[in-house]
Amino acid sequence: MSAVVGQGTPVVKDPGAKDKVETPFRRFASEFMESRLALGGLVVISIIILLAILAPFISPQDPYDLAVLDIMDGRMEPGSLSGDGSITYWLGTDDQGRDMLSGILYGLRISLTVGAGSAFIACMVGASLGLAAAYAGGRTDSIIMRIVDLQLSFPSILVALMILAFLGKSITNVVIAIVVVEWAYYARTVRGTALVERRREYIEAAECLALPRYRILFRHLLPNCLPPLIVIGTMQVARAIALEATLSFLGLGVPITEPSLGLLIANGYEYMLSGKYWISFYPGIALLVTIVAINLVGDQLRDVLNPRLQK
Amino acid sequence: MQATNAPRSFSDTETPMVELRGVSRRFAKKLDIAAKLARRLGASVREEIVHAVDRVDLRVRKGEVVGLVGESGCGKSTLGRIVAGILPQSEGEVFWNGENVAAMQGEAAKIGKLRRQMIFQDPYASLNPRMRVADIVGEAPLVHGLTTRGKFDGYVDEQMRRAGLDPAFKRRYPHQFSGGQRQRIGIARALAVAPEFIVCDEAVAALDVSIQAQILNLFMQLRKDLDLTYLFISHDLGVVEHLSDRVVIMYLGRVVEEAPTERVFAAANHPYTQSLLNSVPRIGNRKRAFTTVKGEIPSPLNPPPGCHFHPRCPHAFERCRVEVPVLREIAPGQRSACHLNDAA
Amino acid sequence: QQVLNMGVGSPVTSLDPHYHQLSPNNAVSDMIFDKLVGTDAAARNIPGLATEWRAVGPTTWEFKLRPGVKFHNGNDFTAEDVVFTIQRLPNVPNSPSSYAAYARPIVRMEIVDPLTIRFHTAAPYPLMPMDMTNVRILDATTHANAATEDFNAGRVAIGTGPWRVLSHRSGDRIEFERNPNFWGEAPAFQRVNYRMVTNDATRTASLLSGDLDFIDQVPTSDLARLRRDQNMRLSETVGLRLIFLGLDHLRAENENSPFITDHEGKPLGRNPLRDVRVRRALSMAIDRKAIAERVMEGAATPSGQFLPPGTFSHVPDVQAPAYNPDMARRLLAEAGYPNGFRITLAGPNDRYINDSRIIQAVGQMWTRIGVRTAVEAQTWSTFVGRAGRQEFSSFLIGWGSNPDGSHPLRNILATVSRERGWGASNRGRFSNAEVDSLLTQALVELDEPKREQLLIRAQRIAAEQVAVIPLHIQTNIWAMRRGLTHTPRVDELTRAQDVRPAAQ
Amino acid sequence: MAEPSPHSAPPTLEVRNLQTHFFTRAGVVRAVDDVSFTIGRGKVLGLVGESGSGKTVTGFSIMGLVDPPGRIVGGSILFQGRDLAKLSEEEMRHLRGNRIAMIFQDPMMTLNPVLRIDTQMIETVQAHEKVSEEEARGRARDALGMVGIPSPDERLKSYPHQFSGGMRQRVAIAIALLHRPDLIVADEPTTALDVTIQGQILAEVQKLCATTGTAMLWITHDLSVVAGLADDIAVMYAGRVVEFGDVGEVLDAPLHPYTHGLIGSVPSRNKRGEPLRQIPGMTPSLLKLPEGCSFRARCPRAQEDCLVMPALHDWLPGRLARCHHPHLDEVATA
Amino acid sequence: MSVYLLRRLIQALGVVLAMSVIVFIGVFAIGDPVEILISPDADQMERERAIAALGLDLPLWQQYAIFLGKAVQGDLGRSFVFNEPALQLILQRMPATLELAFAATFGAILIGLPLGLYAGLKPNSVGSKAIMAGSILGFSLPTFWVGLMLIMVFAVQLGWLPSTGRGETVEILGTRWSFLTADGLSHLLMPALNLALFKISLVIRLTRAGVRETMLMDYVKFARAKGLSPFRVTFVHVFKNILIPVVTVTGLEFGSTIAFSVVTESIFAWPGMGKLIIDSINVLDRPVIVAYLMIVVMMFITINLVVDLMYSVLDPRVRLESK
Ligand SMILES: Nc1ncnc2c1ncn2[C@@H]1O[C@H](COP(=O)(O)OP(=O)(O)OP(=O)(O)O)[C@@H](O)[C@H]1O
Ligand SMILES: Nc1ncnc2c1ncn2[C@@H]1O[C@H](COP(=O)(O)OP(=O)(O)OP(=O)(O)O)[C@@H](O)[C@H]1O
Ligand SMILES: [Mg+2]
Ligand SMILES: [Mg+2]
Repeated sequence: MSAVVGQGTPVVKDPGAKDKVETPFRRFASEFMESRLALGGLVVISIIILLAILAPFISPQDPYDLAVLDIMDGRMEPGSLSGDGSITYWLGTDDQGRDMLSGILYGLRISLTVGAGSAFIACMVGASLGLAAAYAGGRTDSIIMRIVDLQLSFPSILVALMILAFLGKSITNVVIAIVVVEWAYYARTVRGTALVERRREYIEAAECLALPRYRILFRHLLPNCLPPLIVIGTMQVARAIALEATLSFLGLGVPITEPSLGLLIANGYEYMLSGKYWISFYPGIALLVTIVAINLVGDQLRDVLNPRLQK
Repeated sequence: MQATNAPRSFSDTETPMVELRGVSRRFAKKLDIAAKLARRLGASVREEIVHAVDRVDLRVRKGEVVGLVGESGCGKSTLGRIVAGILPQSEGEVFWNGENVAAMQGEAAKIGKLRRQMIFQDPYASLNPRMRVADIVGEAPLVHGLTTRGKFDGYVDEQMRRAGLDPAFKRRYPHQFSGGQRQRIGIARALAVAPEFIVCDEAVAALDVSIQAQILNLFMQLRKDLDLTYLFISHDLGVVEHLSDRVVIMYLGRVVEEAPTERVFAAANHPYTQSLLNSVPRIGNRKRAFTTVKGEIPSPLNPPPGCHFHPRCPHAFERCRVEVPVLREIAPGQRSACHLNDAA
Repeated sequence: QQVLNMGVGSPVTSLDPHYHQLSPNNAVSDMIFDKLVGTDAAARNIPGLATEWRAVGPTTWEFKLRPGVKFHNGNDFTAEDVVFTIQRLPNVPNSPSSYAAYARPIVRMEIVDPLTIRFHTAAPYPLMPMDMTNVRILDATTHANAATEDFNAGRVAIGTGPWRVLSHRSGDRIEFERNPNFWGEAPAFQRVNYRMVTNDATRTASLLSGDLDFIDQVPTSDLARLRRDQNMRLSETVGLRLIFLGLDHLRAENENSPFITDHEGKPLGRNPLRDVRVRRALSMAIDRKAIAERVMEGAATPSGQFLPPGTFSHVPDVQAPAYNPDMARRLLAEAGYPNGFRITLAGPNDRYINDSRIIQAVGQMWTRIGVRTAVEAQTWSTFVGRAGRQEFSSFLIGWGSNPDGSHPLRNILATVSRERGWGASNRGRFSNAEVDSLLTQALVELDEPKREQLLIRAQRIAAEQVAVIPLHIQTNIWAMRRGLTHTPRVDELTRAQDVRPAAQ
Repeated sequence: MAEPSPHSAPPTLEVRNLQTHFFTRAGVVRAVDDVSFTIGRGKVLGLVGESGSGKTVTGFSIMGLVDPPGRIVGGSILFQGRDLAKLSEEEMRHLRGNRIAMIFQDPMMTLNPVLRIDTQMIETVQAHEKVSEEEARGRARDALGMVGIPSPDERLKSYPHQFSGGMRQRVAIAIALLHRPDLIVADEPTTALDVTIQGQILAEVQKLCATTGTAMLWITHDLSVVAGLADDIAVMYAGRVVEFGDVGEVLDAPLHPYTHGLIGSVPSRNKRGEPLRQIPGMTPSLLKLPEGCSFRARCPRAQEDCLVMPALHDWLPGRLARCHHPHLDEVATA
Repeated sequence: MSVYLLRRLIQALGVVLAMSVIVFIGVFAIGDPVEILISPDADQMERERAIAALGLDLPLWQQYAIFLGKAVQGDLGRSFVFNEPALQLILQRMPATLELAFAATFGAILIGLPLGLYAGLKPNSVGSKAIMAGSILGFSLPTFWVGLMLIMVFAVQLGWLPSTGRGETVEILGTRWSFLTADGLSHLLMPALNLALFKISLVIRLTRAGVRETMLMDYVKFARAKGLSPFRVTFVHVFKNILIPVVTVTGLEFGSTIAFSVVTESIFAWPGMGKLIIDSINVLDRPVIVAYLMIVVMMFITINLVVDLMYSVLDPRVRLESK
């Protein structure tokens, strides 16, 4: 077997071949950057995530520690000084005398954890099942898809309500409830994409090369099902955060001692009429900014990753 | 390099490299409970069966290039996939070097499968867009132990060079290549597992004429260098004529004619082959009046009875409507499935 | 003004006055029906359909009925109707919380004449008049076969009360019309639109926007604003509902209480709550005034017992425990917990006014004396079941008493006993022999002053023993637009007859 | 491109130095950069070239259907003497589908899937003529008949998905014929079809051109189709017409090295079993075209002077080529 | 078609059955209704009587069997709280919710479609950027928060609209509807808007995406090549194609609109099924919860079926047999 290449098959040379390797990620990143709004969203999300991670170090108060709260400091206006003069409540306090700024920073932590955590787990569960359904086909497929139908044929908020009523309140339970509600979206999306992708010739090529099945599934099929997954993933993070807020509002969210943004809003909401706007206004702004930023990013991702709009 | 690939002669006695015996492939949409129930209640539902490939016999000898021609949906790709071992047949047997593929076990089965490779039509869809060229080409050899991590780079380089690609490109992704280059990557990928037999499914149909020539030349070069055998699927008669030793013509899942290339182009026997040859525009034919085959290609869902071609055949007679013609030898190396041959 | 638009915070679930013991239902029943014995705004018994009553023997109560009373449909009210009503009480199908208990002591009814009836009991039964304040009288002919649905549909929502039902849209509103033939003081409005607006903030908003003239259960967060508003009036009174903390008395001294650990999270090996010093310390550590002022925004009165001053069997010398954290720490040290311990305080978050806020405030205060408190609030539906199964070490709960010390004593402080029917809501399983014996005596004592003394003694013991930690008694608050007045009721009932145009 | 003689009518279409560029973020794509050709009345011009050479964009430029970020930046498109590039959108709209019609490549995509065939045909009639619906329907029926669709009355009521690809393409052709246009731009209308069906369509088109006198711009990359169908041929490379002339002459003796290579690489032009003649390299990116002749890098005849872009020059009567070193020698031998 | 309907029917039966089991077990697990329903001073005897009266003394499977047996006859049990058939209770409140959901859905289409069309046709204009930014806001704002803000602004501050509740109703065919009276409409406006906000954003996005995708299609270009007026191209060729996803998605979303009315109804004191279910969950009124969920499931199934049928009307390519 000689590797001689005859002159009939010249080696194709392309000037500038070696300088830069355009990875799919890099290409995607540069397309993503084209929208300034989305870039802004990304920056805002990064800041928010940073704030949430650093909350214990930058917030003036540990809002979960009952020992440092004092109800005598309750419902103070923004900018007031605490009763013992130790801190200034820049965004005021809630009814427990909790510094709103600290509350919001920690609340972000919880909201983001719930949002990202539930989206991630739901994605793992849903994607695996969807992939399995698409690849295995037949009975496996129809069983999984019937469960998905069942799940989707049921209003999410009611399912979450039921689950939380059953499990009781805790961050974990909220995550579980949201996962139960949302995994089906991922499963359906992944299956849809995987069904298309698995008919593509590169999968056949991989089969022709007698590659092991798991390899085809996870190295060839899965990565190509990722774009829609990423898109709904980001959107679902935003949705999960909003859903958690709504559940908290309905009295079935996270525990009161570890308030998420939603719970802070729900708490302060009762004070809206009496003019103590800050208790729910600032958390509301934080929630809004977070969700809007995530949605902006998700939106651009949708455009960039949409094969039909790709140039 | 002016070596001519003069048509070779083959003796019928040697074991063919690939042999299909009575191979069929059906795609059926099964009835579910509801449909069965509805049928019991008198609704007119039936299982929809596509006979993509219908009792095909085919032999490809070592070193031969067999062209497979036919119109869209006639089952060329399905047949190609069965030969390449990607798709199981519904009926019939496939032999690899005289051994029944279904009976092969373990390592032998895997090696047998690796020896038969496929090159695909769509240069864009046939490469995993999320893998680098080096991985696309080198993954299978690595997995199957044809190379090692240490020798990986050198191995990949060699495959790429052989397919006419600059190994400097190997860290790139498929989208950074043109169609012709992609097709070369696909070829390098197939060559990397040291195949003996290659199914080319419309491998040049999506390419520009000038690039098409490059790839066709590469195929011929490789054939000579590596002693490869090809099943060359195409709807472009010009390409098939140029490349193959023997041509097989399919119509709606069945082989209708099979003959050495010159014979097909000089003395086609089956009316379908004849009209096919007539419809093909030729660069040599200036300003001529196009002749036409009447009618549309029927749906493979409910093909016409008897000879599938009879509704479009200018010579059809009663028998064609009821009886399926068998593929019979009508001249040395030429077989055709037409009742006219009996009448004559 | 001819029409009164009222907004109430709890949904009325049924117009059948004997189906479900529930304050909102009782309030509406009070508008449609009458009882033999009525109650005034301070929950004192006043003549209703009976003009007078007395115990004519140790086991016989006699009620004289009001003459000339007619049902909305014109039927006359007679002793027959009373008999019918008492007989119906245990026979309302599917009732989850029935009025049967009020019929149980009566072993026989005797119609002396159409306007006189006697109830015979097996043992002396001093609570008969109070029981009769809960029984709305139906018409023997109209209601003979009436089902709850018939009441709900308004077809047989027919009583002797000041209002007749015009229409009822379940969960939304009930429309009433003045009963022109009412025997008592004539209602002030021609029509009443009784709407259920369960969301607190929207209820206030509707009042502010003028859609409603009158609302109940004013959220404490809106009090400040409403007090300031020239166009709004508030009506308030100290109620009968005590908010208190239940404590785990079930686990023995050497057992672990489920939610109490040392500071490392390891079990203590004993139940500190069985030590009265610890209970006292926990009680003293609470700044009730701060809670009443800051959390409740003034809508509560700190209390050391179940009943407010001025009610029958209120214990005059038991005050709300004073806030004394130093003393509390000392007591803890004495009891052997100089560094305190960890505890979880549970509570509902959707049941009582500011319930979840109160437990957080208590948590702050306990933590300050070294009892590190975690707070767990959950929905009532989950909470109440767990509390009933004694799953908590300490929990917040409330109790709306009848104005008689025997009521809280019997249900919360008495030793749980199936035979006697005691301790129905004794979720901490407090048990004290002396309290039990005093209560036993009081329940058969027909002499009111004597009975009151027995009850006071029993309650004093419970307070000294810190059976529960009382926090405060809620203030009942209603709000209305300028131009209306309302007689606030201690029993929390929101009734249209209590609202009148203000005197100019 | 024979100079039109002064007393004859102007050719149906004369494209001169057409330039259509796309202003993308990555840069200016010179999709069409100097295209010139002429189509006489009733003639068929075959426009050939590789993928991406600008054939489709040329077609759309003529139709005035270049979408942003594309724009016609230079040259003129003289249709019966009027410069289409200068017409307003409204004027252009009146010509489109009326005097100039277009047929697209993919028959599966050109008909609106949610509208019935009759709707799509009648609206075309009514867009340009005030006729009653009944009359329009009659015209539609006739047009379907003309392209050989059996029982057109029934077929009018169908939806596109009920047709096979070949039938759909015939409907598209029928729509193009509704107003008996003077020019039809056909963008690879048979590429997606099977050989036998392509044969049917080509036969019908031939017949129609002969009977109606419509001029036709037939865009394709298949030289053999052009050979059989067209009168003249224009070869495009990288946005430019590199050769123009009579079909027979060009195919027999191409002037431009690219045309030469292209024809050479057609398998049936080669001896069986022998390596095909091939053009090395690949088409350059339109974003960064090399200076001078864009075929230079792949051209066996390239020399120093090719660094200067050659003009489209008529080397022989009616034979134009954009090359400094055309294959004039072979013309002589042919 | 008949096969298709049959298949859907079988599927629906399966779903409903599976759902009933899940719901029954789920509701059972949430908590003990007796604890909540019974008066706190009820003694042990009274408690046992109540448990028996409500049929809660039987093992779960028996309760389920009884439920199923009755359900087949159209009896979904009696509410513990209202002592009325749960089905009747829900049906009584359904018109209010349906009215709200329909108003929200139609509002969303009426507002969202033109905005989305504009944004899709002129993707780079300032207006359409503003629309898209607005639609992200619509996606992001929590319903409950918007609801209160609406009340604060339009009822409390401006006094333009009534703050809560349902307005005057008119009886048609035995059910009461409020959208036919001026008072009813004024009450409907805010809750409907609140509920519609999310859908408006959704419709805008769907429409815009649809327009952008459709505009790239060959058949649109072909329509232009035929010389059609821009108006006809947009409103016949493009519009009819984007209508398909818009109708499908809004149709499918109709179910979730009904579900989400839980929040809106409790804020606006709207006497619909959403408020009923929240109240019922709070007091563990099991029969109502179960019945509600069963009805919602059936409604979803019906809606999905209707959407599919509509889809096949709008899109001739979809033949139901081949699904
Ligand atoms: N996975 C499948 N499921 C159902 N039907 C199939 C499947 N694969 C192929 N078919 C059907 O089998 C028939 C033959 O298909 P095949 O792809 O082999 O044709 P082909 O000759 O390669 O056509 P083309 O020239 O279009 O590639 C077609 O009618 C096709 O619809
Ligand atoms: N909207 C656009 N934006 C940017 N570049 C474009 C656009 N449309 C076309 N082009 C570029 O214009 C060039 C010519 O395209 P055109 O479609 O005319 O080629 P073609 O000759 O018709 O090719 P094919 O044979 O593939 O149809 C291509 O390089 C293409 O990338
Ligand atoms: Mg194929
Ligand atoms: Mg093109």
